[in-house]
Amino acid sequence: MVAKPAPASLIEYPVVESRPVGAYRLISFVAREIAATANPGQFLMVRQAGPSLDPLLPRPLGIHDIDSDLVRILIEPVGKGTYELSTLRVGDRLSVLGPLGNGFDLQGVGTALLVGGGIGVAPLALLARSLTASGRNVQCLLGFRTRSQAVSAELFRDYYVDVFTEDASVGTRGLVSEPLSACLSDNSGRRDEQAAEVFACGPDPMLREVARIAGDSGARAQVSAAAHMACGIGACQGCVVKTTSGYQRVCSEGPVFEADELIW
Amino acid sequence: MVAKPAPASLIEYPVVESRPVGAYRLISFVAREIAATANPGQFLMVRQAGPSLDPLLPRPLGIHDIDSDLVRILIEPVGKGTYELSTLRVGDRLSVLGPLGNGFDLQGVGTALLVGGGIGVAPLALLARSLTASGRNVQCLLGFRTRSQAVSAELFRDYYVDVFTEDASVGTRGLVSEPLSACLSDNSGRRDEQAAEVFACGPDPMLREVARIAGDSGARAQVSAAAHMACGIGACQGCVVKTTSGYQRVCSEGPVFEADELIW
Amino acid sequence: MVGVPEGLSTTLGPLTLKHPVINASGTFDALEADRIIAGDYISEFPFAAYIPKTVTLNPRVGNDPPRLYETAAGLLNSIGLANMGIEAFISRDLPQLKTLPVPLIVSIAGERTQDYGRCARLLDDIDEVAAIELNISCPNVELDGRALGCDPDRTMKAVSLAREATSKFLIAKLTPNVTDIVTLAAAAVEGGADCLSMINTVHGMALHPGTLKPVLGHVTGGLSGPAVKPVALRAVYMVSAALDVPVIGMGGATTAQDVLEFLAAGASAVAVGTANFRDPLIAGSMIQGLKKLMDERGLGSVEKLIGISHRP
Amino acid sequence: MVGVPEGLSTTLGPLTLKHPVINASGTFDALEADRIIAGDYISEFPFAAYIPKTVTLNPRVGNDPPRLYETAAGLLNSIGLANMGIEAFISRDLPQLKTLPVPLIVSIAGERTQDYGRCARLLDDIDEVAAIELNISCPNVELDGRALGCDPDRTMKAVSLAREATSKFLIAKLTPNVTDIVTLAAAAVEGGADCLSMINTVHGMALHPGTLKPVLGHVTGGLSGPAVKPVALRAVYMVSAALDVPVIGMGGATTAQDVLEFLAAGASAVAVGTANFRDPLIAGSMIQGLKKLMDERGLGSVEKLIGISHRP
Ligand SMILES: Cc1cc2nc3c(=O)[nH]c(=O)nc-3n(C[C@H](O)[C@H](O)[C@H](O)COP(=O)(O)OP(=O)(O)OC[C@H]3O[C@@H](n4cnc5c(N)ncnc54)[C@H](O)[C@@H]3O)c2cc1C
Ligand SMILES: Cc1cc2nc3c(=O)[nH]c(=O)nc-3n(C[C@H](O)[C@H](O)[C@H](O)COP(=O)(O)OP(=O)(O)OC[C@H]3O[C@@H](n4cnc5c(N)ncnc54)[C@H](O)[C@@H]3O)c2cc1C
Ligand SMILES: Cc1cc2nc3c(=O)[nH]c(=O)nc-3n(C[C@H](O)[C@H](O)[C@H](O)COP(=O)(O)O)c2cc1C
Ligand SMILES: Cc1cc2nc3c(=O)[nH]c(=O)nc-3n(C[C@H](O)[C@H](O)[C@H](O)COP(=O)(O)O)c2cc1C
Ligand code: FES
Ligand code: FES
Repeated sequence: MVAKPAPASLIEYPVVESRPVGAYRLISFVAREIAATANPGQFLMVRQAGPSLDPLLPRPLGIHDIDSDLVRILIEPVGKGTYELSTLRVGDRLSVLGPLGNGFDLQGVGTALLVGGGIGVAPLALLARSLTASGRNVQCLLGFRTRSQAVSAELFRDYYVDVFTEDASVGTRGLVSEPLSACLSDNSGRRDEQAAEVFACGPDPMLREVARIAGDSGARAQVSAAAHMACGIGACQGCVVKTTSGYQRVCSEGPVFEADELIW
Repeated sequence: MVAKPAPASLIEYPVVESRPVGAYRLISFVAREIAATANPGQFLMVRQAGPSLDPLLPRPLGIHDIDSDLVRILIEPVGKGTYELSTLRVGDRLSVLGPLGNGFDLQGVGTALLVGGGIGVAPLALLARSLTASGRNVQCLLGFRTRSQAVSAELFRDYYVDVFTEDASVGTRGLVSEPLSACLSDNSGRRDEQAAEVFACGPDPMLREVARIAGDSGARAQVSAAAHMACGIGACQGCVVKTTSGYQRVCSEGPVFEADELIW
Repeated sequence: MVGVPEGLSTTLGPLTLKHPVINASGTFDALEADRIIAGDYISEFPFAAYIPKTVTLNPRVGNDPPRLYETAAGLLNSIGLANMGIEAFISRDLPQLKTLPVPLIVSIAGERTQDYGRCARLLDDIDEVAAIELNISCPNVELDGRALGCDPDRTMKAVSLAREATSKFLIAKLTPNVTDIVTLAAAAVEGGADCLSMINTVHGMALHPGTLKPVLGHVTGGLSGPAVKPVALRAVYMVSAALDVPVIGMGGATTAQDVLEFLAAGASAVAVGTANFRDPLIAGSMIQGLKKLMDERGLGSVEKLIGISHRP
Repeated sequence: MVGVPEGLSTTLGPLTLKHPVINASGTFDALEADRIIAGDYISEFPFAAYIPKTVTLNPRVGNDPPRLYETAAGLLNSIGLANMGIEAFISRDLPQLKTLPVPLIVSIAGERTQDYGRCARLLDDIDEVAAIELNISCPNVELDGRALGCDPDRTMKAVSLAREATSKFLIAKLTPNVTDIVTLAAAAVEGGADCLSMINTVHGMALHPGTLKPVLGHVTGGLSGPAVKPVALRAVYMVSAALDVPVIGMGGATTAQDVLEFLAAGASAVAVGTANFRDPLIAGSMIQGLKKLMDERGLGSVEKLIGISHRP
């Protein structure tokens, strides 16, 4: 979607910061190359460096944020790979391949509605930073299941944020889809330069809703899709999602797709 | 060989000390039960606590030394299991089953010749401590391939020690077998209470030599044998060595055997 | 056996198990555990049934050492069915096992096909023996027993000889080292097996990292542990879909989640082998963990869980 | 390809390789690597030969996702031979691969037996194609291709159709999912294979930890990675002892030590698959590491290492 991404490299980095953010863990490392070249929405293949063969493969993680040379990732432990990564502490070593994939297209100028669900908020921080830097109006709608997940909303304190939780423990009760409809209601039919544009990352059901709502209002929506990966670099054909042009690899054609190209 | 050992238990312990000793690593943890009940020559089944399945199984390690509640192990990294254990630092957690197996029989009264080869010196420190405490005359003959292994002789500084290295980098050039012959030369034929007794742990070729020399001089020799283990508790039949009474399990009938019962 | 949570009971034909976790033959020795580990391993036995190591008609010393080698998330063994022989087992071990509070399943293997009948007959009138497992799948013996489990006709023959010799509940233990395990499973059932257990170990070998010669004295061995869990789950899934007998699943089960998965794939009980070596107290934590997982996810009972992966 | 240490060269029939490490089909894409990773993946290609992903006569979209799942020290996949078809491969990819400084081995699979002949014929007059690998062992297609590799007669037939169609060096890739791999290996050689490669993936499956339904869209898949290394080493050891053709070993090779072991077991070259996903630059470090290990242990040359585990 954007200009040909910068080449990826595989490098070991020591963790320089590791702290819990509610249910998630924020880990930082100094990676000048990645920091200088990564586009919002691109991802990294990350594993703990070392000889242990369990976990075997790196896991795809979005680039959460960049602060001069510091690259940040935000991890939700859901299985053995993410569990292990979330136990890493300062001084432990990461093996990182990236930046990878095609990030968000930032060429629009209208209001940017950033919709994040759960750990899907991870890549939105860098996105919000970039969009804001280029002078765009950024509004974040972040939805979570629980209070401990919603703690991560603090990572967006520099932006305009509305938080929603299913149990009403933080912010407004409910899903992000309703407020998104409201935000797009005055957009109806417009798809010109000034039109509001949606950028979304989260669980499949949320993305499907986002695609439907954006479709109904005619707004452009770019969504970051997820899939199990092995190589992360287009070699294994393993990470495909169904699109209007057949199976496409999340790691190579994605992870960001036009919402109306994905077939749910 | 000795009184029925105390029951073993499986417990997680944090590492409280971890330091290199030349090519080896010394790791300590506080384990009152083990400290109170273990006999010299008994072993522990040790792995890093946690869910990673590689390495999969604990490794047998001798109890190197005991200092009130502190239990010490000495590790030579030779493969993936010992490599991983030797990377553990203070605060990391060990899963430990033990004490296991039959240790050395300490009922004699004559001079004790402790013969260690390489990492085989590990269990001899606790043995030397016990023998000395019971008033026996202890003499250690420690052989190593290299200088960095021989650094571990410093762990025996409280005892009478002769060091031998194959490359003459430390102590006397050569194997421990020659000095052992010399020590036993005036023992010829005696196997009464006052006779010198050999306690050995090291690589198979060394143990075979020790058995031969002790046999020639009629001295009793107890040797700690090694084998790949899985269970450590007599269940799998995996750790057998050939003895005059057929295959015997190192973990259950051993690890300490009478030298003249082993068939090489 | 104290403190087994509710909702965990399961059945294997006439046997009722308090929970679905049993031991795999050759990997847990109740008498040794009781002797060595603190606690009472007989009257508070952690498994829901006990299967001692396979016995054969005559004693066997087993294969030349080394007999064990750890591989990536797996274990290679070539024990070679070292055992005291069925008569010594009956006279020496069985009396000590009588006080076990759980069903006793005796595993037998034949060095010749007819041994299956002879061994089964020796066990037939022993009340304490709740069931017999026919190990027709040990990769570590150079005898009939090895090829047997790879050949449908001979599998059927061995099982039917045992069937004729006993009315006890008969379990046939299958090898994964075949082109199509369902064919072998069907042959065992046709021979009269009431139940199928799977998998025995997967053929494999390792070289000594230094010498580059085969590390096992027997050259090749059997692979077990988490490495083979995908192979085992598939076997259970395929066989339980094709045949209508209870299945005992095993191969790499190490966590409560693994137990859940074997049940879902179609197993009525799950045997734990190599994981006992990682942690000899693992059975207890698996059972508590299983209950916790079931509660968290609103999975009512083990009985309802069995085979749910097949249902849409 | 700069800086390949000496003493590492090996041969596969008429092909000379600068070192023994090649890629396994379906696990490394030279064109994508060149596009995505910093560095020049064409003119400084790390492997000693290049095998692109298997192509079939007609394009295939592949299986329903999910297609991947990590298991203990292993990877399950059910890609289903997604590929653009042999004609598109010849017209689109081949021209770009012509500048590769290493031999190109094209992997083909048939949806029907006769496809092996037709695909081989299409490649026969293309100079850049140094050899053809017949994938008769993909577990992820519901077509002839699957059963084929498990049946000696059909294996022989498929190989001989390809043999008639081309004079190129012919490699048959074997599945481990059979009772006796040596029988299949012999059938392939009888059909005219010049070389055997093994192993393709091992049948397996996984359940989704949450839903307890099969996690792969295709339900079952093929297991690869370190978990299967013992299975692969045994296959190489048995086949290389029984037959007199060069063997390409693969299955879990991840370190230089693994390469050493496959060579010692009897392989003339070693293919790296899943390990590329762990580290796409792994080939380079394996080659440097191999040289280091050989020097440390005084192992003269790769040629002398091949098969040493069989010698006393
Ligand atoms: C492009 C991209 C970017 C991503 N960015 C991020 C990111 O920034 N941060 C982040 O944390 N993740 C991110 N992910 C997701 C992350 O890659 C996966 O969560 C991870 O690969 C899972 O690996 P695992 O070993 O932890 O889980 P696995 O063991 O592989 O678990 C498999 C799946 O099962 C599910 N699962 C596990 N246990 C349960 C259970 N008890 N109940 C129900 N389901 C269960 C999990 O959802 C998981 O998806 C991203 C994914 C992609 C493709
Ligand atoms: C009763 C008993 C007590 C023991 N006490 C101690 C102790 O106190 N301290 C201690 O450190 N060890 C001790 N050992 C030995 C220790 O258990 C083994 O070294 C360990 O189990 C090996 O496991 P690993 O995973 O590290 O090696 P593996 O990966 O299993 O390696 C297998 C074997 O290959 C050999 N090997 C590996 N790499 C090479 C190579 N490049 N060249 C040649 N050979 C190679 C090693 O010697 C090793 O034995 C004891 C063993 C027993 C039975
Ligand atoms: C050391 C060892 C010994 C075994 N002995 C036997 C045996 O005597 N009889 C038998 O039927 N299976 C035997 N097995 C196979 C196990 O019962 C089980 O089928 C296999 O190991 C797979 O389960 P796991 O991965 O949980 O270990 C043995 C396995 C191991 C590792
Ligand atoms: C994702 C994936 C895709 C594969 N695709 C192919 C293929 O197209 N053709 C083929 O012959 N083998 C294919 N294989 C099998 C590998 O080439 C190799 O035989 C197997 O993975 C064992 O080696 P490894 O453990 O090093 O991966 C594939 C394996 C994986 C993991
Ligand atoms: S992860 Fe391999 S193609 Fe995308
Ligand atoms: S290690 Fe299992 S019997 Fe000794």
